[in-house]
Amino acid sequence: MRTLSRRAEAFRPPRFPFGDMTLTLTLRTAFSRARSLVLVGLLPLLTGGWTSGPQSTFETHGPVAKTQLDVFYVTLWVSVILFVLVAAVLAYATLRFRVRSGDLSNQPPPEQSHGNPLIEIGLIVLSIGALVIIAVPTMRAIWYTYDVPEAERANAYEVTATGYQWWFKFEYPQEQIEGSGALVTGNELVIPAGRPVRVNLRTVDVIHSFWVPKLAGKVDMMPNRGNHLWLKADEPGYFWGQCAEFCGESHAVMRFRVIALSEADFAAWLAQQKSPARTVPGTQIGATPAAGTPRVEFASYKYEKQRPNSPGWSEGFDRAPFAAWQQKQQVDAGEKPELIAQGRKLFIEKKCAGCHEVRGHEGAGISGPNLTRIGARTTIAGGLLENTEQNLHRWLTEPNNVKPGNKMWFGGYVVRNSETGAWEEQFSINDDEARSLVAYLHSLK
Amino acid sequence: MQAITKSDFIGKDTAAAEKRPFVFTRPTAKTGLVSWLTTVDHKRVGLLYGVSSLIFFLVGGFEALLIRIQLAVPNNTFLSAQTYNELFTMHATTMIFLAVMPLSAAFFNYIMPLQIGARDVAFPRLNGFAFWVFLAGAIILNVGWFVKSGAPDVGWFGYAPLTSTAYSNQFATDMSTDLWVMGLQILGVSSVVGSLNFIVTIINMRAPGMTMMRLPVFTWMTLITAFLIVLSFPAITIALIALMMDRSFGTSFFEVSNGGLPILWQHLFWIFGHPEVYILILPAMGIISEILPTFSRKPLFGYPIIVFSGAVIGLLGFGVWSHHMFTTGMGTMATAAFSIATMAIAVPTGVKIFNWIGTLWNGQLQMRTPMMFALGFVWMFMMGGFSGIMHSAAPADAQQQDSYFVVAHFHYVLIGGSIFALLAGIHYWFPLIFGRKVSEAWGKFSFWAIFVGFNVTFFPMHFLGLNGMPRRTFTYDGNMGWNSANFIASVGAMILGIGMAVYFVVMLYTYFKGEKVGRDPWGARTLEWSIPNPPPEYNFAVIPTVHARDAFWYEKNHRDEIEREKAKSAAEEESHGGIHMPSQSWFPLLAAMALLTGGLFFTNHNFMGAIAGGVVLFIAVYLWAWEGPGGYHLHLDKDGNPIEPKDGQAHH
Amino acid sequence: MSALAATSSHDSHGHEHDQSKFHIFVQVAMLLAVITGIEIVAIYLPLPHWVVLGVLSLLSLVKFMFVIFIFMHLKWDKLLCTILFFIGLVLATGTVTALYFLFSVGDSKPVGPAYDAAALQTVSTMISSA
Amino acid sequence: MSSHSASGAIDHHHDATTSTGIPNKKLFMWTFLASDCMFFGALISMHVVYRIHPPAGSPDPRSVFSIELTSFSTFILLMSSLLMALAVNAIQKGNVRSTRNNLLGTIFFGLIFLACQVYEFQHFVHDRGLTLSSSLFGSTFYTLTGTHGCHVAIGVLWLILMYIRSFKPADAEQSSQPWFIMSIVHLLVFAVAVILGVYVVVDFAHQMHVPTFSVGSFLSGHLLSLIGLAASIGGLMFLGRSRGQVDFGERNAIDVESMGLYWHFVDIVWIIIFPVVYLLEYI
Ligand code: HEA
Ligand code: HEA
Ligand code: HEC
Ligand code: CUA
Ligand SMILES: [Cu+2]
Repeated sequence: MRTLSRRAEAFRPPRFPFGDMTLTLTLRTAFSRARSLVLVGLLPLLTGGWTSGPQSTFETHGPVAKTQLDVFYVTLWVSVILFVLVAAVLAYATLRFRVRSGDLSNQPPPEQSHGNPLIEIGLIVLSIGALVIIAVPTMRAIWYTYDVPEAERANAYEVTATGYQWWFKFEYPQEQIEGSGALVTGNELVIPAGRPVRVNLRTVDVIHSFWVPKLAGKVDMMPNRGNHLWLKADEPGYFWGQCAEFCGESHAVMRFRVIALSEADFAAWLAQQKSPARTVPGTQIGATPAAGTPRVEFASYKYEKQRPNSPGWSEGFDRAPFAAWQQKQQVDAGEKPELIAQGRKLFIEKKCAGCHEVRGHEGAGISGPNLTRIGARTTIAGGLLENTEQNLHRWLTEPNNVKPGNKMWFGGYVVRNSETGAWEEQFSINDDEARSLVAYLHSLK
Repeated sequence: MQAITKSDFIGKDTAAAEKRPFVFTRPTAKTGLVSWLTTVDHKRVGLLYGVSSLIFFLVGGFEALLIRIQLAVPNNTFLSAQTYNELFTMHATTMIFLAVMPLSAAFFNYIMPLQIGARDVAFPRLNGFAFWVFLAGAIILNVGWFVKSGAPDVGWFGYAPLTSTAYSNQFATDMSTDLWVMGLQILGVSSVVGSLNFIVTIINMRAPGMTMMRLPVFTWMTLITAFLIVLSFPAITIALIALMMDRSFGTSFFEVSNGGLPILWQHLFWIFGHPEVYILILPAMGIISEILPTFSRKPLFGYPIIVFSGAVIGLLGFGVWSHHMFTTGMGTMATAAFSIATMAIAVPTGVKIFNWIGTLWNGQLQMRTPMMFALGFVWMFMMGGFSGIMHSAAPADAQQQDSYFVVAHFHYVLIGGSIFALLAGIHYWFPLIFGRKVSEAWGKFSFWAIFVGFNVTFFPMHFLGLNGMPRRTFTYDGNMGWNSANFIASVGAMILGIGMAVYFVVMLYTYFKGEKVGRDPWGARTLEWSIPNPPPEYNFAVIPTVHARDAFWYEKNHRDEIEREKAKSAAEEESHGGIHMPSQSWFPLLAAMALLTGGLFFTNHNFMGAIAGGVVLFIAVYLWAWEGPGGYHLHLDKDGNPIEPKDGQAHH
Repeated sequence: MSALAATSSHDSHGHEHDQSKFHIFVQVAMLLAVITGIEIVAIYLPLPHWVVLGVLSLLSLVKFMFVIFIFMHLKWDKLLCTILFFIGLVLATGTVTALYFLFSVGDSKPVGPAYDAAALQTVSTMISSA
Repeated sequence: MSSHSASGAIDHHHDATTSTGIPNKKLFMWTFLASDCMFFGALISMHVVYRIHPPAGSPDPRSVFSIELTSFSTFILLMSSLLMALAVNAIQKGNVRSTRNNLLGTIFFGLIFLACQVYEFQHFVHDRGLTLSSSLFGSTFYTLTGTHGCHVAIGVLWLILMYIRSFKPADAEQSSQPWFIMSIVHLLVFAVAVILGVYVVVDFAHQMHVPTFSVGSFLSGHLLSLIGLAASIGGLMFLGRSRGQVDFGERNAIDVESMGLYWHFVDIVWIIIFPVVYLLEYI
């Protein structure tokens, strides 16, 4: 269990859900796996390590998720107590009244009793009582989690999240940009920490669901419906989110991130975002790269083509994702202006611009994610892959192998022949082209 | 006074049949293929249901194992996304509609008429029809695996607009969703027709003295389940019709760009879907309510309350559907109302649990294999019920919905509940049906393998869900803290698979080679055990008269009185012309086949073919009505063997 | 078996009505026709909406009951038939009502391109039809 | 005509062979109708939901409907219900002739209702531009009323079969008459009559609005259809002529009664649909 021990460093020590008892798994990986298989009866005890992770609903970082967790604990406690009581009686009855001898034919049967109304009614009343205990906090939480509380409404920030097959668009209606409407980003939602955020939920195709477990439970993005949710991050941080409604082939890899920034950082980020796409000095369209550029060596290029979806994570990134995000905001050292210029040219030639917007540059499409600041994102392809050179390179050369069914491949790289119905290649990206495109995209900070 | 024959035809006996047109000469084969194809015997129909549903259970289980292999390790590439989506859709559809429901129907068919002292169901030919239609629906659902379009891949509740032509399956012809729609539609016909038959049978075909409050609990649960089916299936039928029209005739019920509201699909689906889950569990509860008293040698504790709570569960089940939609933004009032209503269901369910424990109390518990499964049921169902209660708290559910916590919940109630009870039922009634008994050692071994495997598979899923793992994901990353739980679950699934395999091998072995047993091997309490095993075609040589709730228990304790009474009834019945038996018929099969071909043509958008199927269906039904119920009379010798009439033609 | 016991008293009861049923049926049919007439007239009367709504519901209910109890013999049949049918009827009514309310609350007001233009559209049809 | 001369020999309120005394078929039918309540409940909900929230561009139902026609067909359906009730009443007294007449009347009224609906639909499609796919209103309206229409059509078919059934000779097996073939011929002739009848009625209703319409030219235009219609009605009379004892009578009351229950149910569904779908739009 490599992950277990590794994660023990990466995250807070796993917490045992039934109390304050902390149970850190220090056992050797293989040993622990073998044990958990043998000691089935003790599974719950061994599962302390299973309540912690990037999408754990136990590690809440905001009042909405906290409220929901509290309700969960109430239901959990009531259930556990009732279960222990009833199961104990059941176990007692089973053991106590068991007959060991197989043959009962000459034994008189037990008394043929038919019931006892008093016990029945007593138990019914008891059950109702238990349910009331659950119902009261449930009702309170339903109203609390529904919308930003009245008192905080003035302070609330508003964003609109829109689901696409299979990525998320985020709009900032409060941040209007001269000439191009509201600020738009994709797949990574940046919010102010400590402020309630109301997220309007929309979709352009099928039903998706917006779920950031550590901040708030999910609410669906329903076509022709104006759903919304609210959340608040207590502290700045980096949070995992995922689409939680089956939405077709790549539902499993429709992920996103939420980054909460302190008030000052957020303001700075907004200011940066509102400016047009970054242009690296000396990269005019048309400039050709110096001949004979050496092939980029990918030190850790470990993907084989036949693997449709390979690991999208690296340990270094996981250890400090927020720091990695902040790092990403900085301009990369060693930018190659010629390569970038070539990439920018290719971006138009290869029809990328028809689907993607790079505000201030040539792109104007809206059917794909906005790429104005793609270089500053920690992830690509709907939160699936870490935004590294290798991953982006791979995404551009063979998107179909990264994300099954994605609409950049189907409808972009390949299009359907309206007569035969077969998919035919429209364009492809070779390694050299990909390298310059990667350079260009990574220059967009 | 009540020793009248239980025939469902009124008036004269049919005259001699020589001159009937050829199509109406009724099949009379008692053995061989034709006898099965034309059968109207509720026991044979029950067996047909049983065997086909068990085959589908294996198919569904096989699909589940593939799912678990894919999820055993992160970023696995064993299955493609597309295949995975097809697998979980078909796994669920198969398990629910082709395994658990028909397996319950198998017991309804086989056991229920025996329990109420009837010779047959009210409409024998309709009963055969229900089975063949079921088979037609099952075939349509599964042909996707063998054709280019692929199997349905929209999830078992097929949320619009993913099912619209625009979004489903971009790689092939988009027929797979049509197959799903048509398959479910046809299965609905089968279920509703079958249930109407059961309702009439239970209300109208009871032996004299078998009042409603003396019905065995399994029969009561059959009745309630049948009501749930006839009242909930119309909702999904309408939803499917709307979807079908969207896909084939350009309407826009769920077409978003024209203003369609996908949430309407969800409402209609769950108006059906929630009662459906009680359709899956109530028969199981009925079986448990038979097994526990038998092996405790005590009557069921609080019979009236168990029956009443079953009815209350059924009724409340119609008012909670939106708890599957807590995350759709229904608004506070609706969410609160459905949350409370859902919690309320815990009360009647709890009552059942308490009464089962009450049944054990002070009993003489014999730990036979059926009893093991039954006790396993009570434990496991309770756990599933409690996770259901956790779901019912809407704010908590916001974190659990569409996560593996739900998967854990419903497998606990579906496997720990329904499947455990059905497996218990197979063990329990096996001696009655085949006259042989499963070896205790092997039975218990399979129980423990299944029990352990089941818990190892599904208990970790609670944690997976709460730890943020969404369901219906063909892959997951290695850094999410889900690896060990998933791996353990997959190992558990293999153990579970081995347990199941052992179970079925043992059953097959027992069928051919098992220990032969006599009448009433368990010391049971209800009427089905009062007849020889395997039961003769006519069930009861003499229709019993019922004097008490546990009718057979009473019989065993009042032998003389019963003997006298039986002799009297037998004479009376003979004076009425003997035992009336329904005639076999080809038309149920023919009508179902017409539905199958018509349905297949329709999914292929070949509407002429569909209409042709409809015409054949009409003709088959017409001829069916034409040939009439028919029927013949049996006379028994004193060993209970039918006396053949001299000309060898017992039929009309 | 209470149902069996109840039969003998029921017999004579049922037959008394047989003779006059023809007239009952015809009278009921006339009544239903008249009610239908009233319904059609009611929608044109200058009354408040809720009054017309109430009247329509009430009259439909009356018609409904007349048909099931007289034409469909429920009045003369065993109570069980009535109970069976009313299980379905009550559930269906409840479900329709629940859906009505679920779709009437504010959260259910559709939002989206197919609807946002709706307001404009109705206004323009109102103008053009005026 | 009836093979049972003594009326009242069968107690129609009690079937001694069942536990409750209710005949199986009746119980079946009532349970089925309970189920059908949910069926139409779901359909009506669907229509109502989209009436609460009409999408942009929905037509104003008032500009589509013609309330006179619908009122007329509502009335027709009510009358058919009356005849159906009378048919059941008659067969319970063993009066086969009266039963047949009432059945035929019910069929007739049922067909008028269907013809009205066919006319209404094609009028809406061609003159008002409302089609299945033109708007959600069209989708739900046609599906709801069309499903009801299908119920009516099935009812009519059932009535026709029952009508034919009432001619089954008492000694069908022995008699020289090939009754089975006859009944199929009967059915086919009926089908021709129905199709021609509906066609003529619908076309008549359609053309009435054309300014150049005259009855004479209409009749001459449809001469062939009309002759066919008359011929098939004659054929029906011929096939249905009295030929001695029939195997139909009081015993079959339960069959007619179950069919009647179905027919009345179709009527009460319309009792709901008429105000909900049509009348409510006007208030
Ligand atoms: C056999 C089938 C079955 C049964 C019996 C149940 C029983 C229950 N279910 Fe379950 N359910 C499913 C099958 C079933 N369910 C399925 C298949 C799904 C998922 C569908 C999908 O999305 O694919 C689902 C999903 C589901 C959801 C939606 C989750 C989500 O998607 O977000 C909810 C929410 O409330 C729920 C609740 C309940 C409740 C409250 C019960 C209750 O009936 C349980 C009552 C029982 C007990 C509580 C235990 C015994 C009681 C006592 C010992 C008394 C004392 C107890 C108390 C007072 C609490 N279920
Ligand atoms: C009654 C219903 C039922 C039953 C019995 C089961 C049984 C099982 N289910 Fe199922 N399951 C559902 C109903 C059921 N399930 C539903 C409704 C869903 C939701 C789907 C959706 O989201 O749309 C689901 C989803 C579901 C998932 C989640 C998929 C996802 O969301 O991505 C998983 C994952 O582990 C799973 C696993 C299993 C396993 C391991 C079993 C095991 O218990 C199976 C045990 C049986 C066997 C192992 C059979 C033995 C067979 C052999 C030994 C050999 C086979 C040989 C041949 C075929 C020749 N199920
Ligand atoms: C048919 C339209 C289309 C074309 C053409 C297209 N893309 Fe995309 N692109 C998309 C879509 C849709 C996505 C989102 C895919 C997903 O995550 O499911 C996407 C995703 C991306 C992403 C990841 C963005 C993120 O935030 O995760 C990058 C980078 C990208 N495209 C670059 C390019 C480049 C470079 C080209 C040209 C070679 C290109 N695209 C051509 C539609 C297109
Ligand atoms: Cu989007 Cu799942
Ligand atoms: Cu439910």
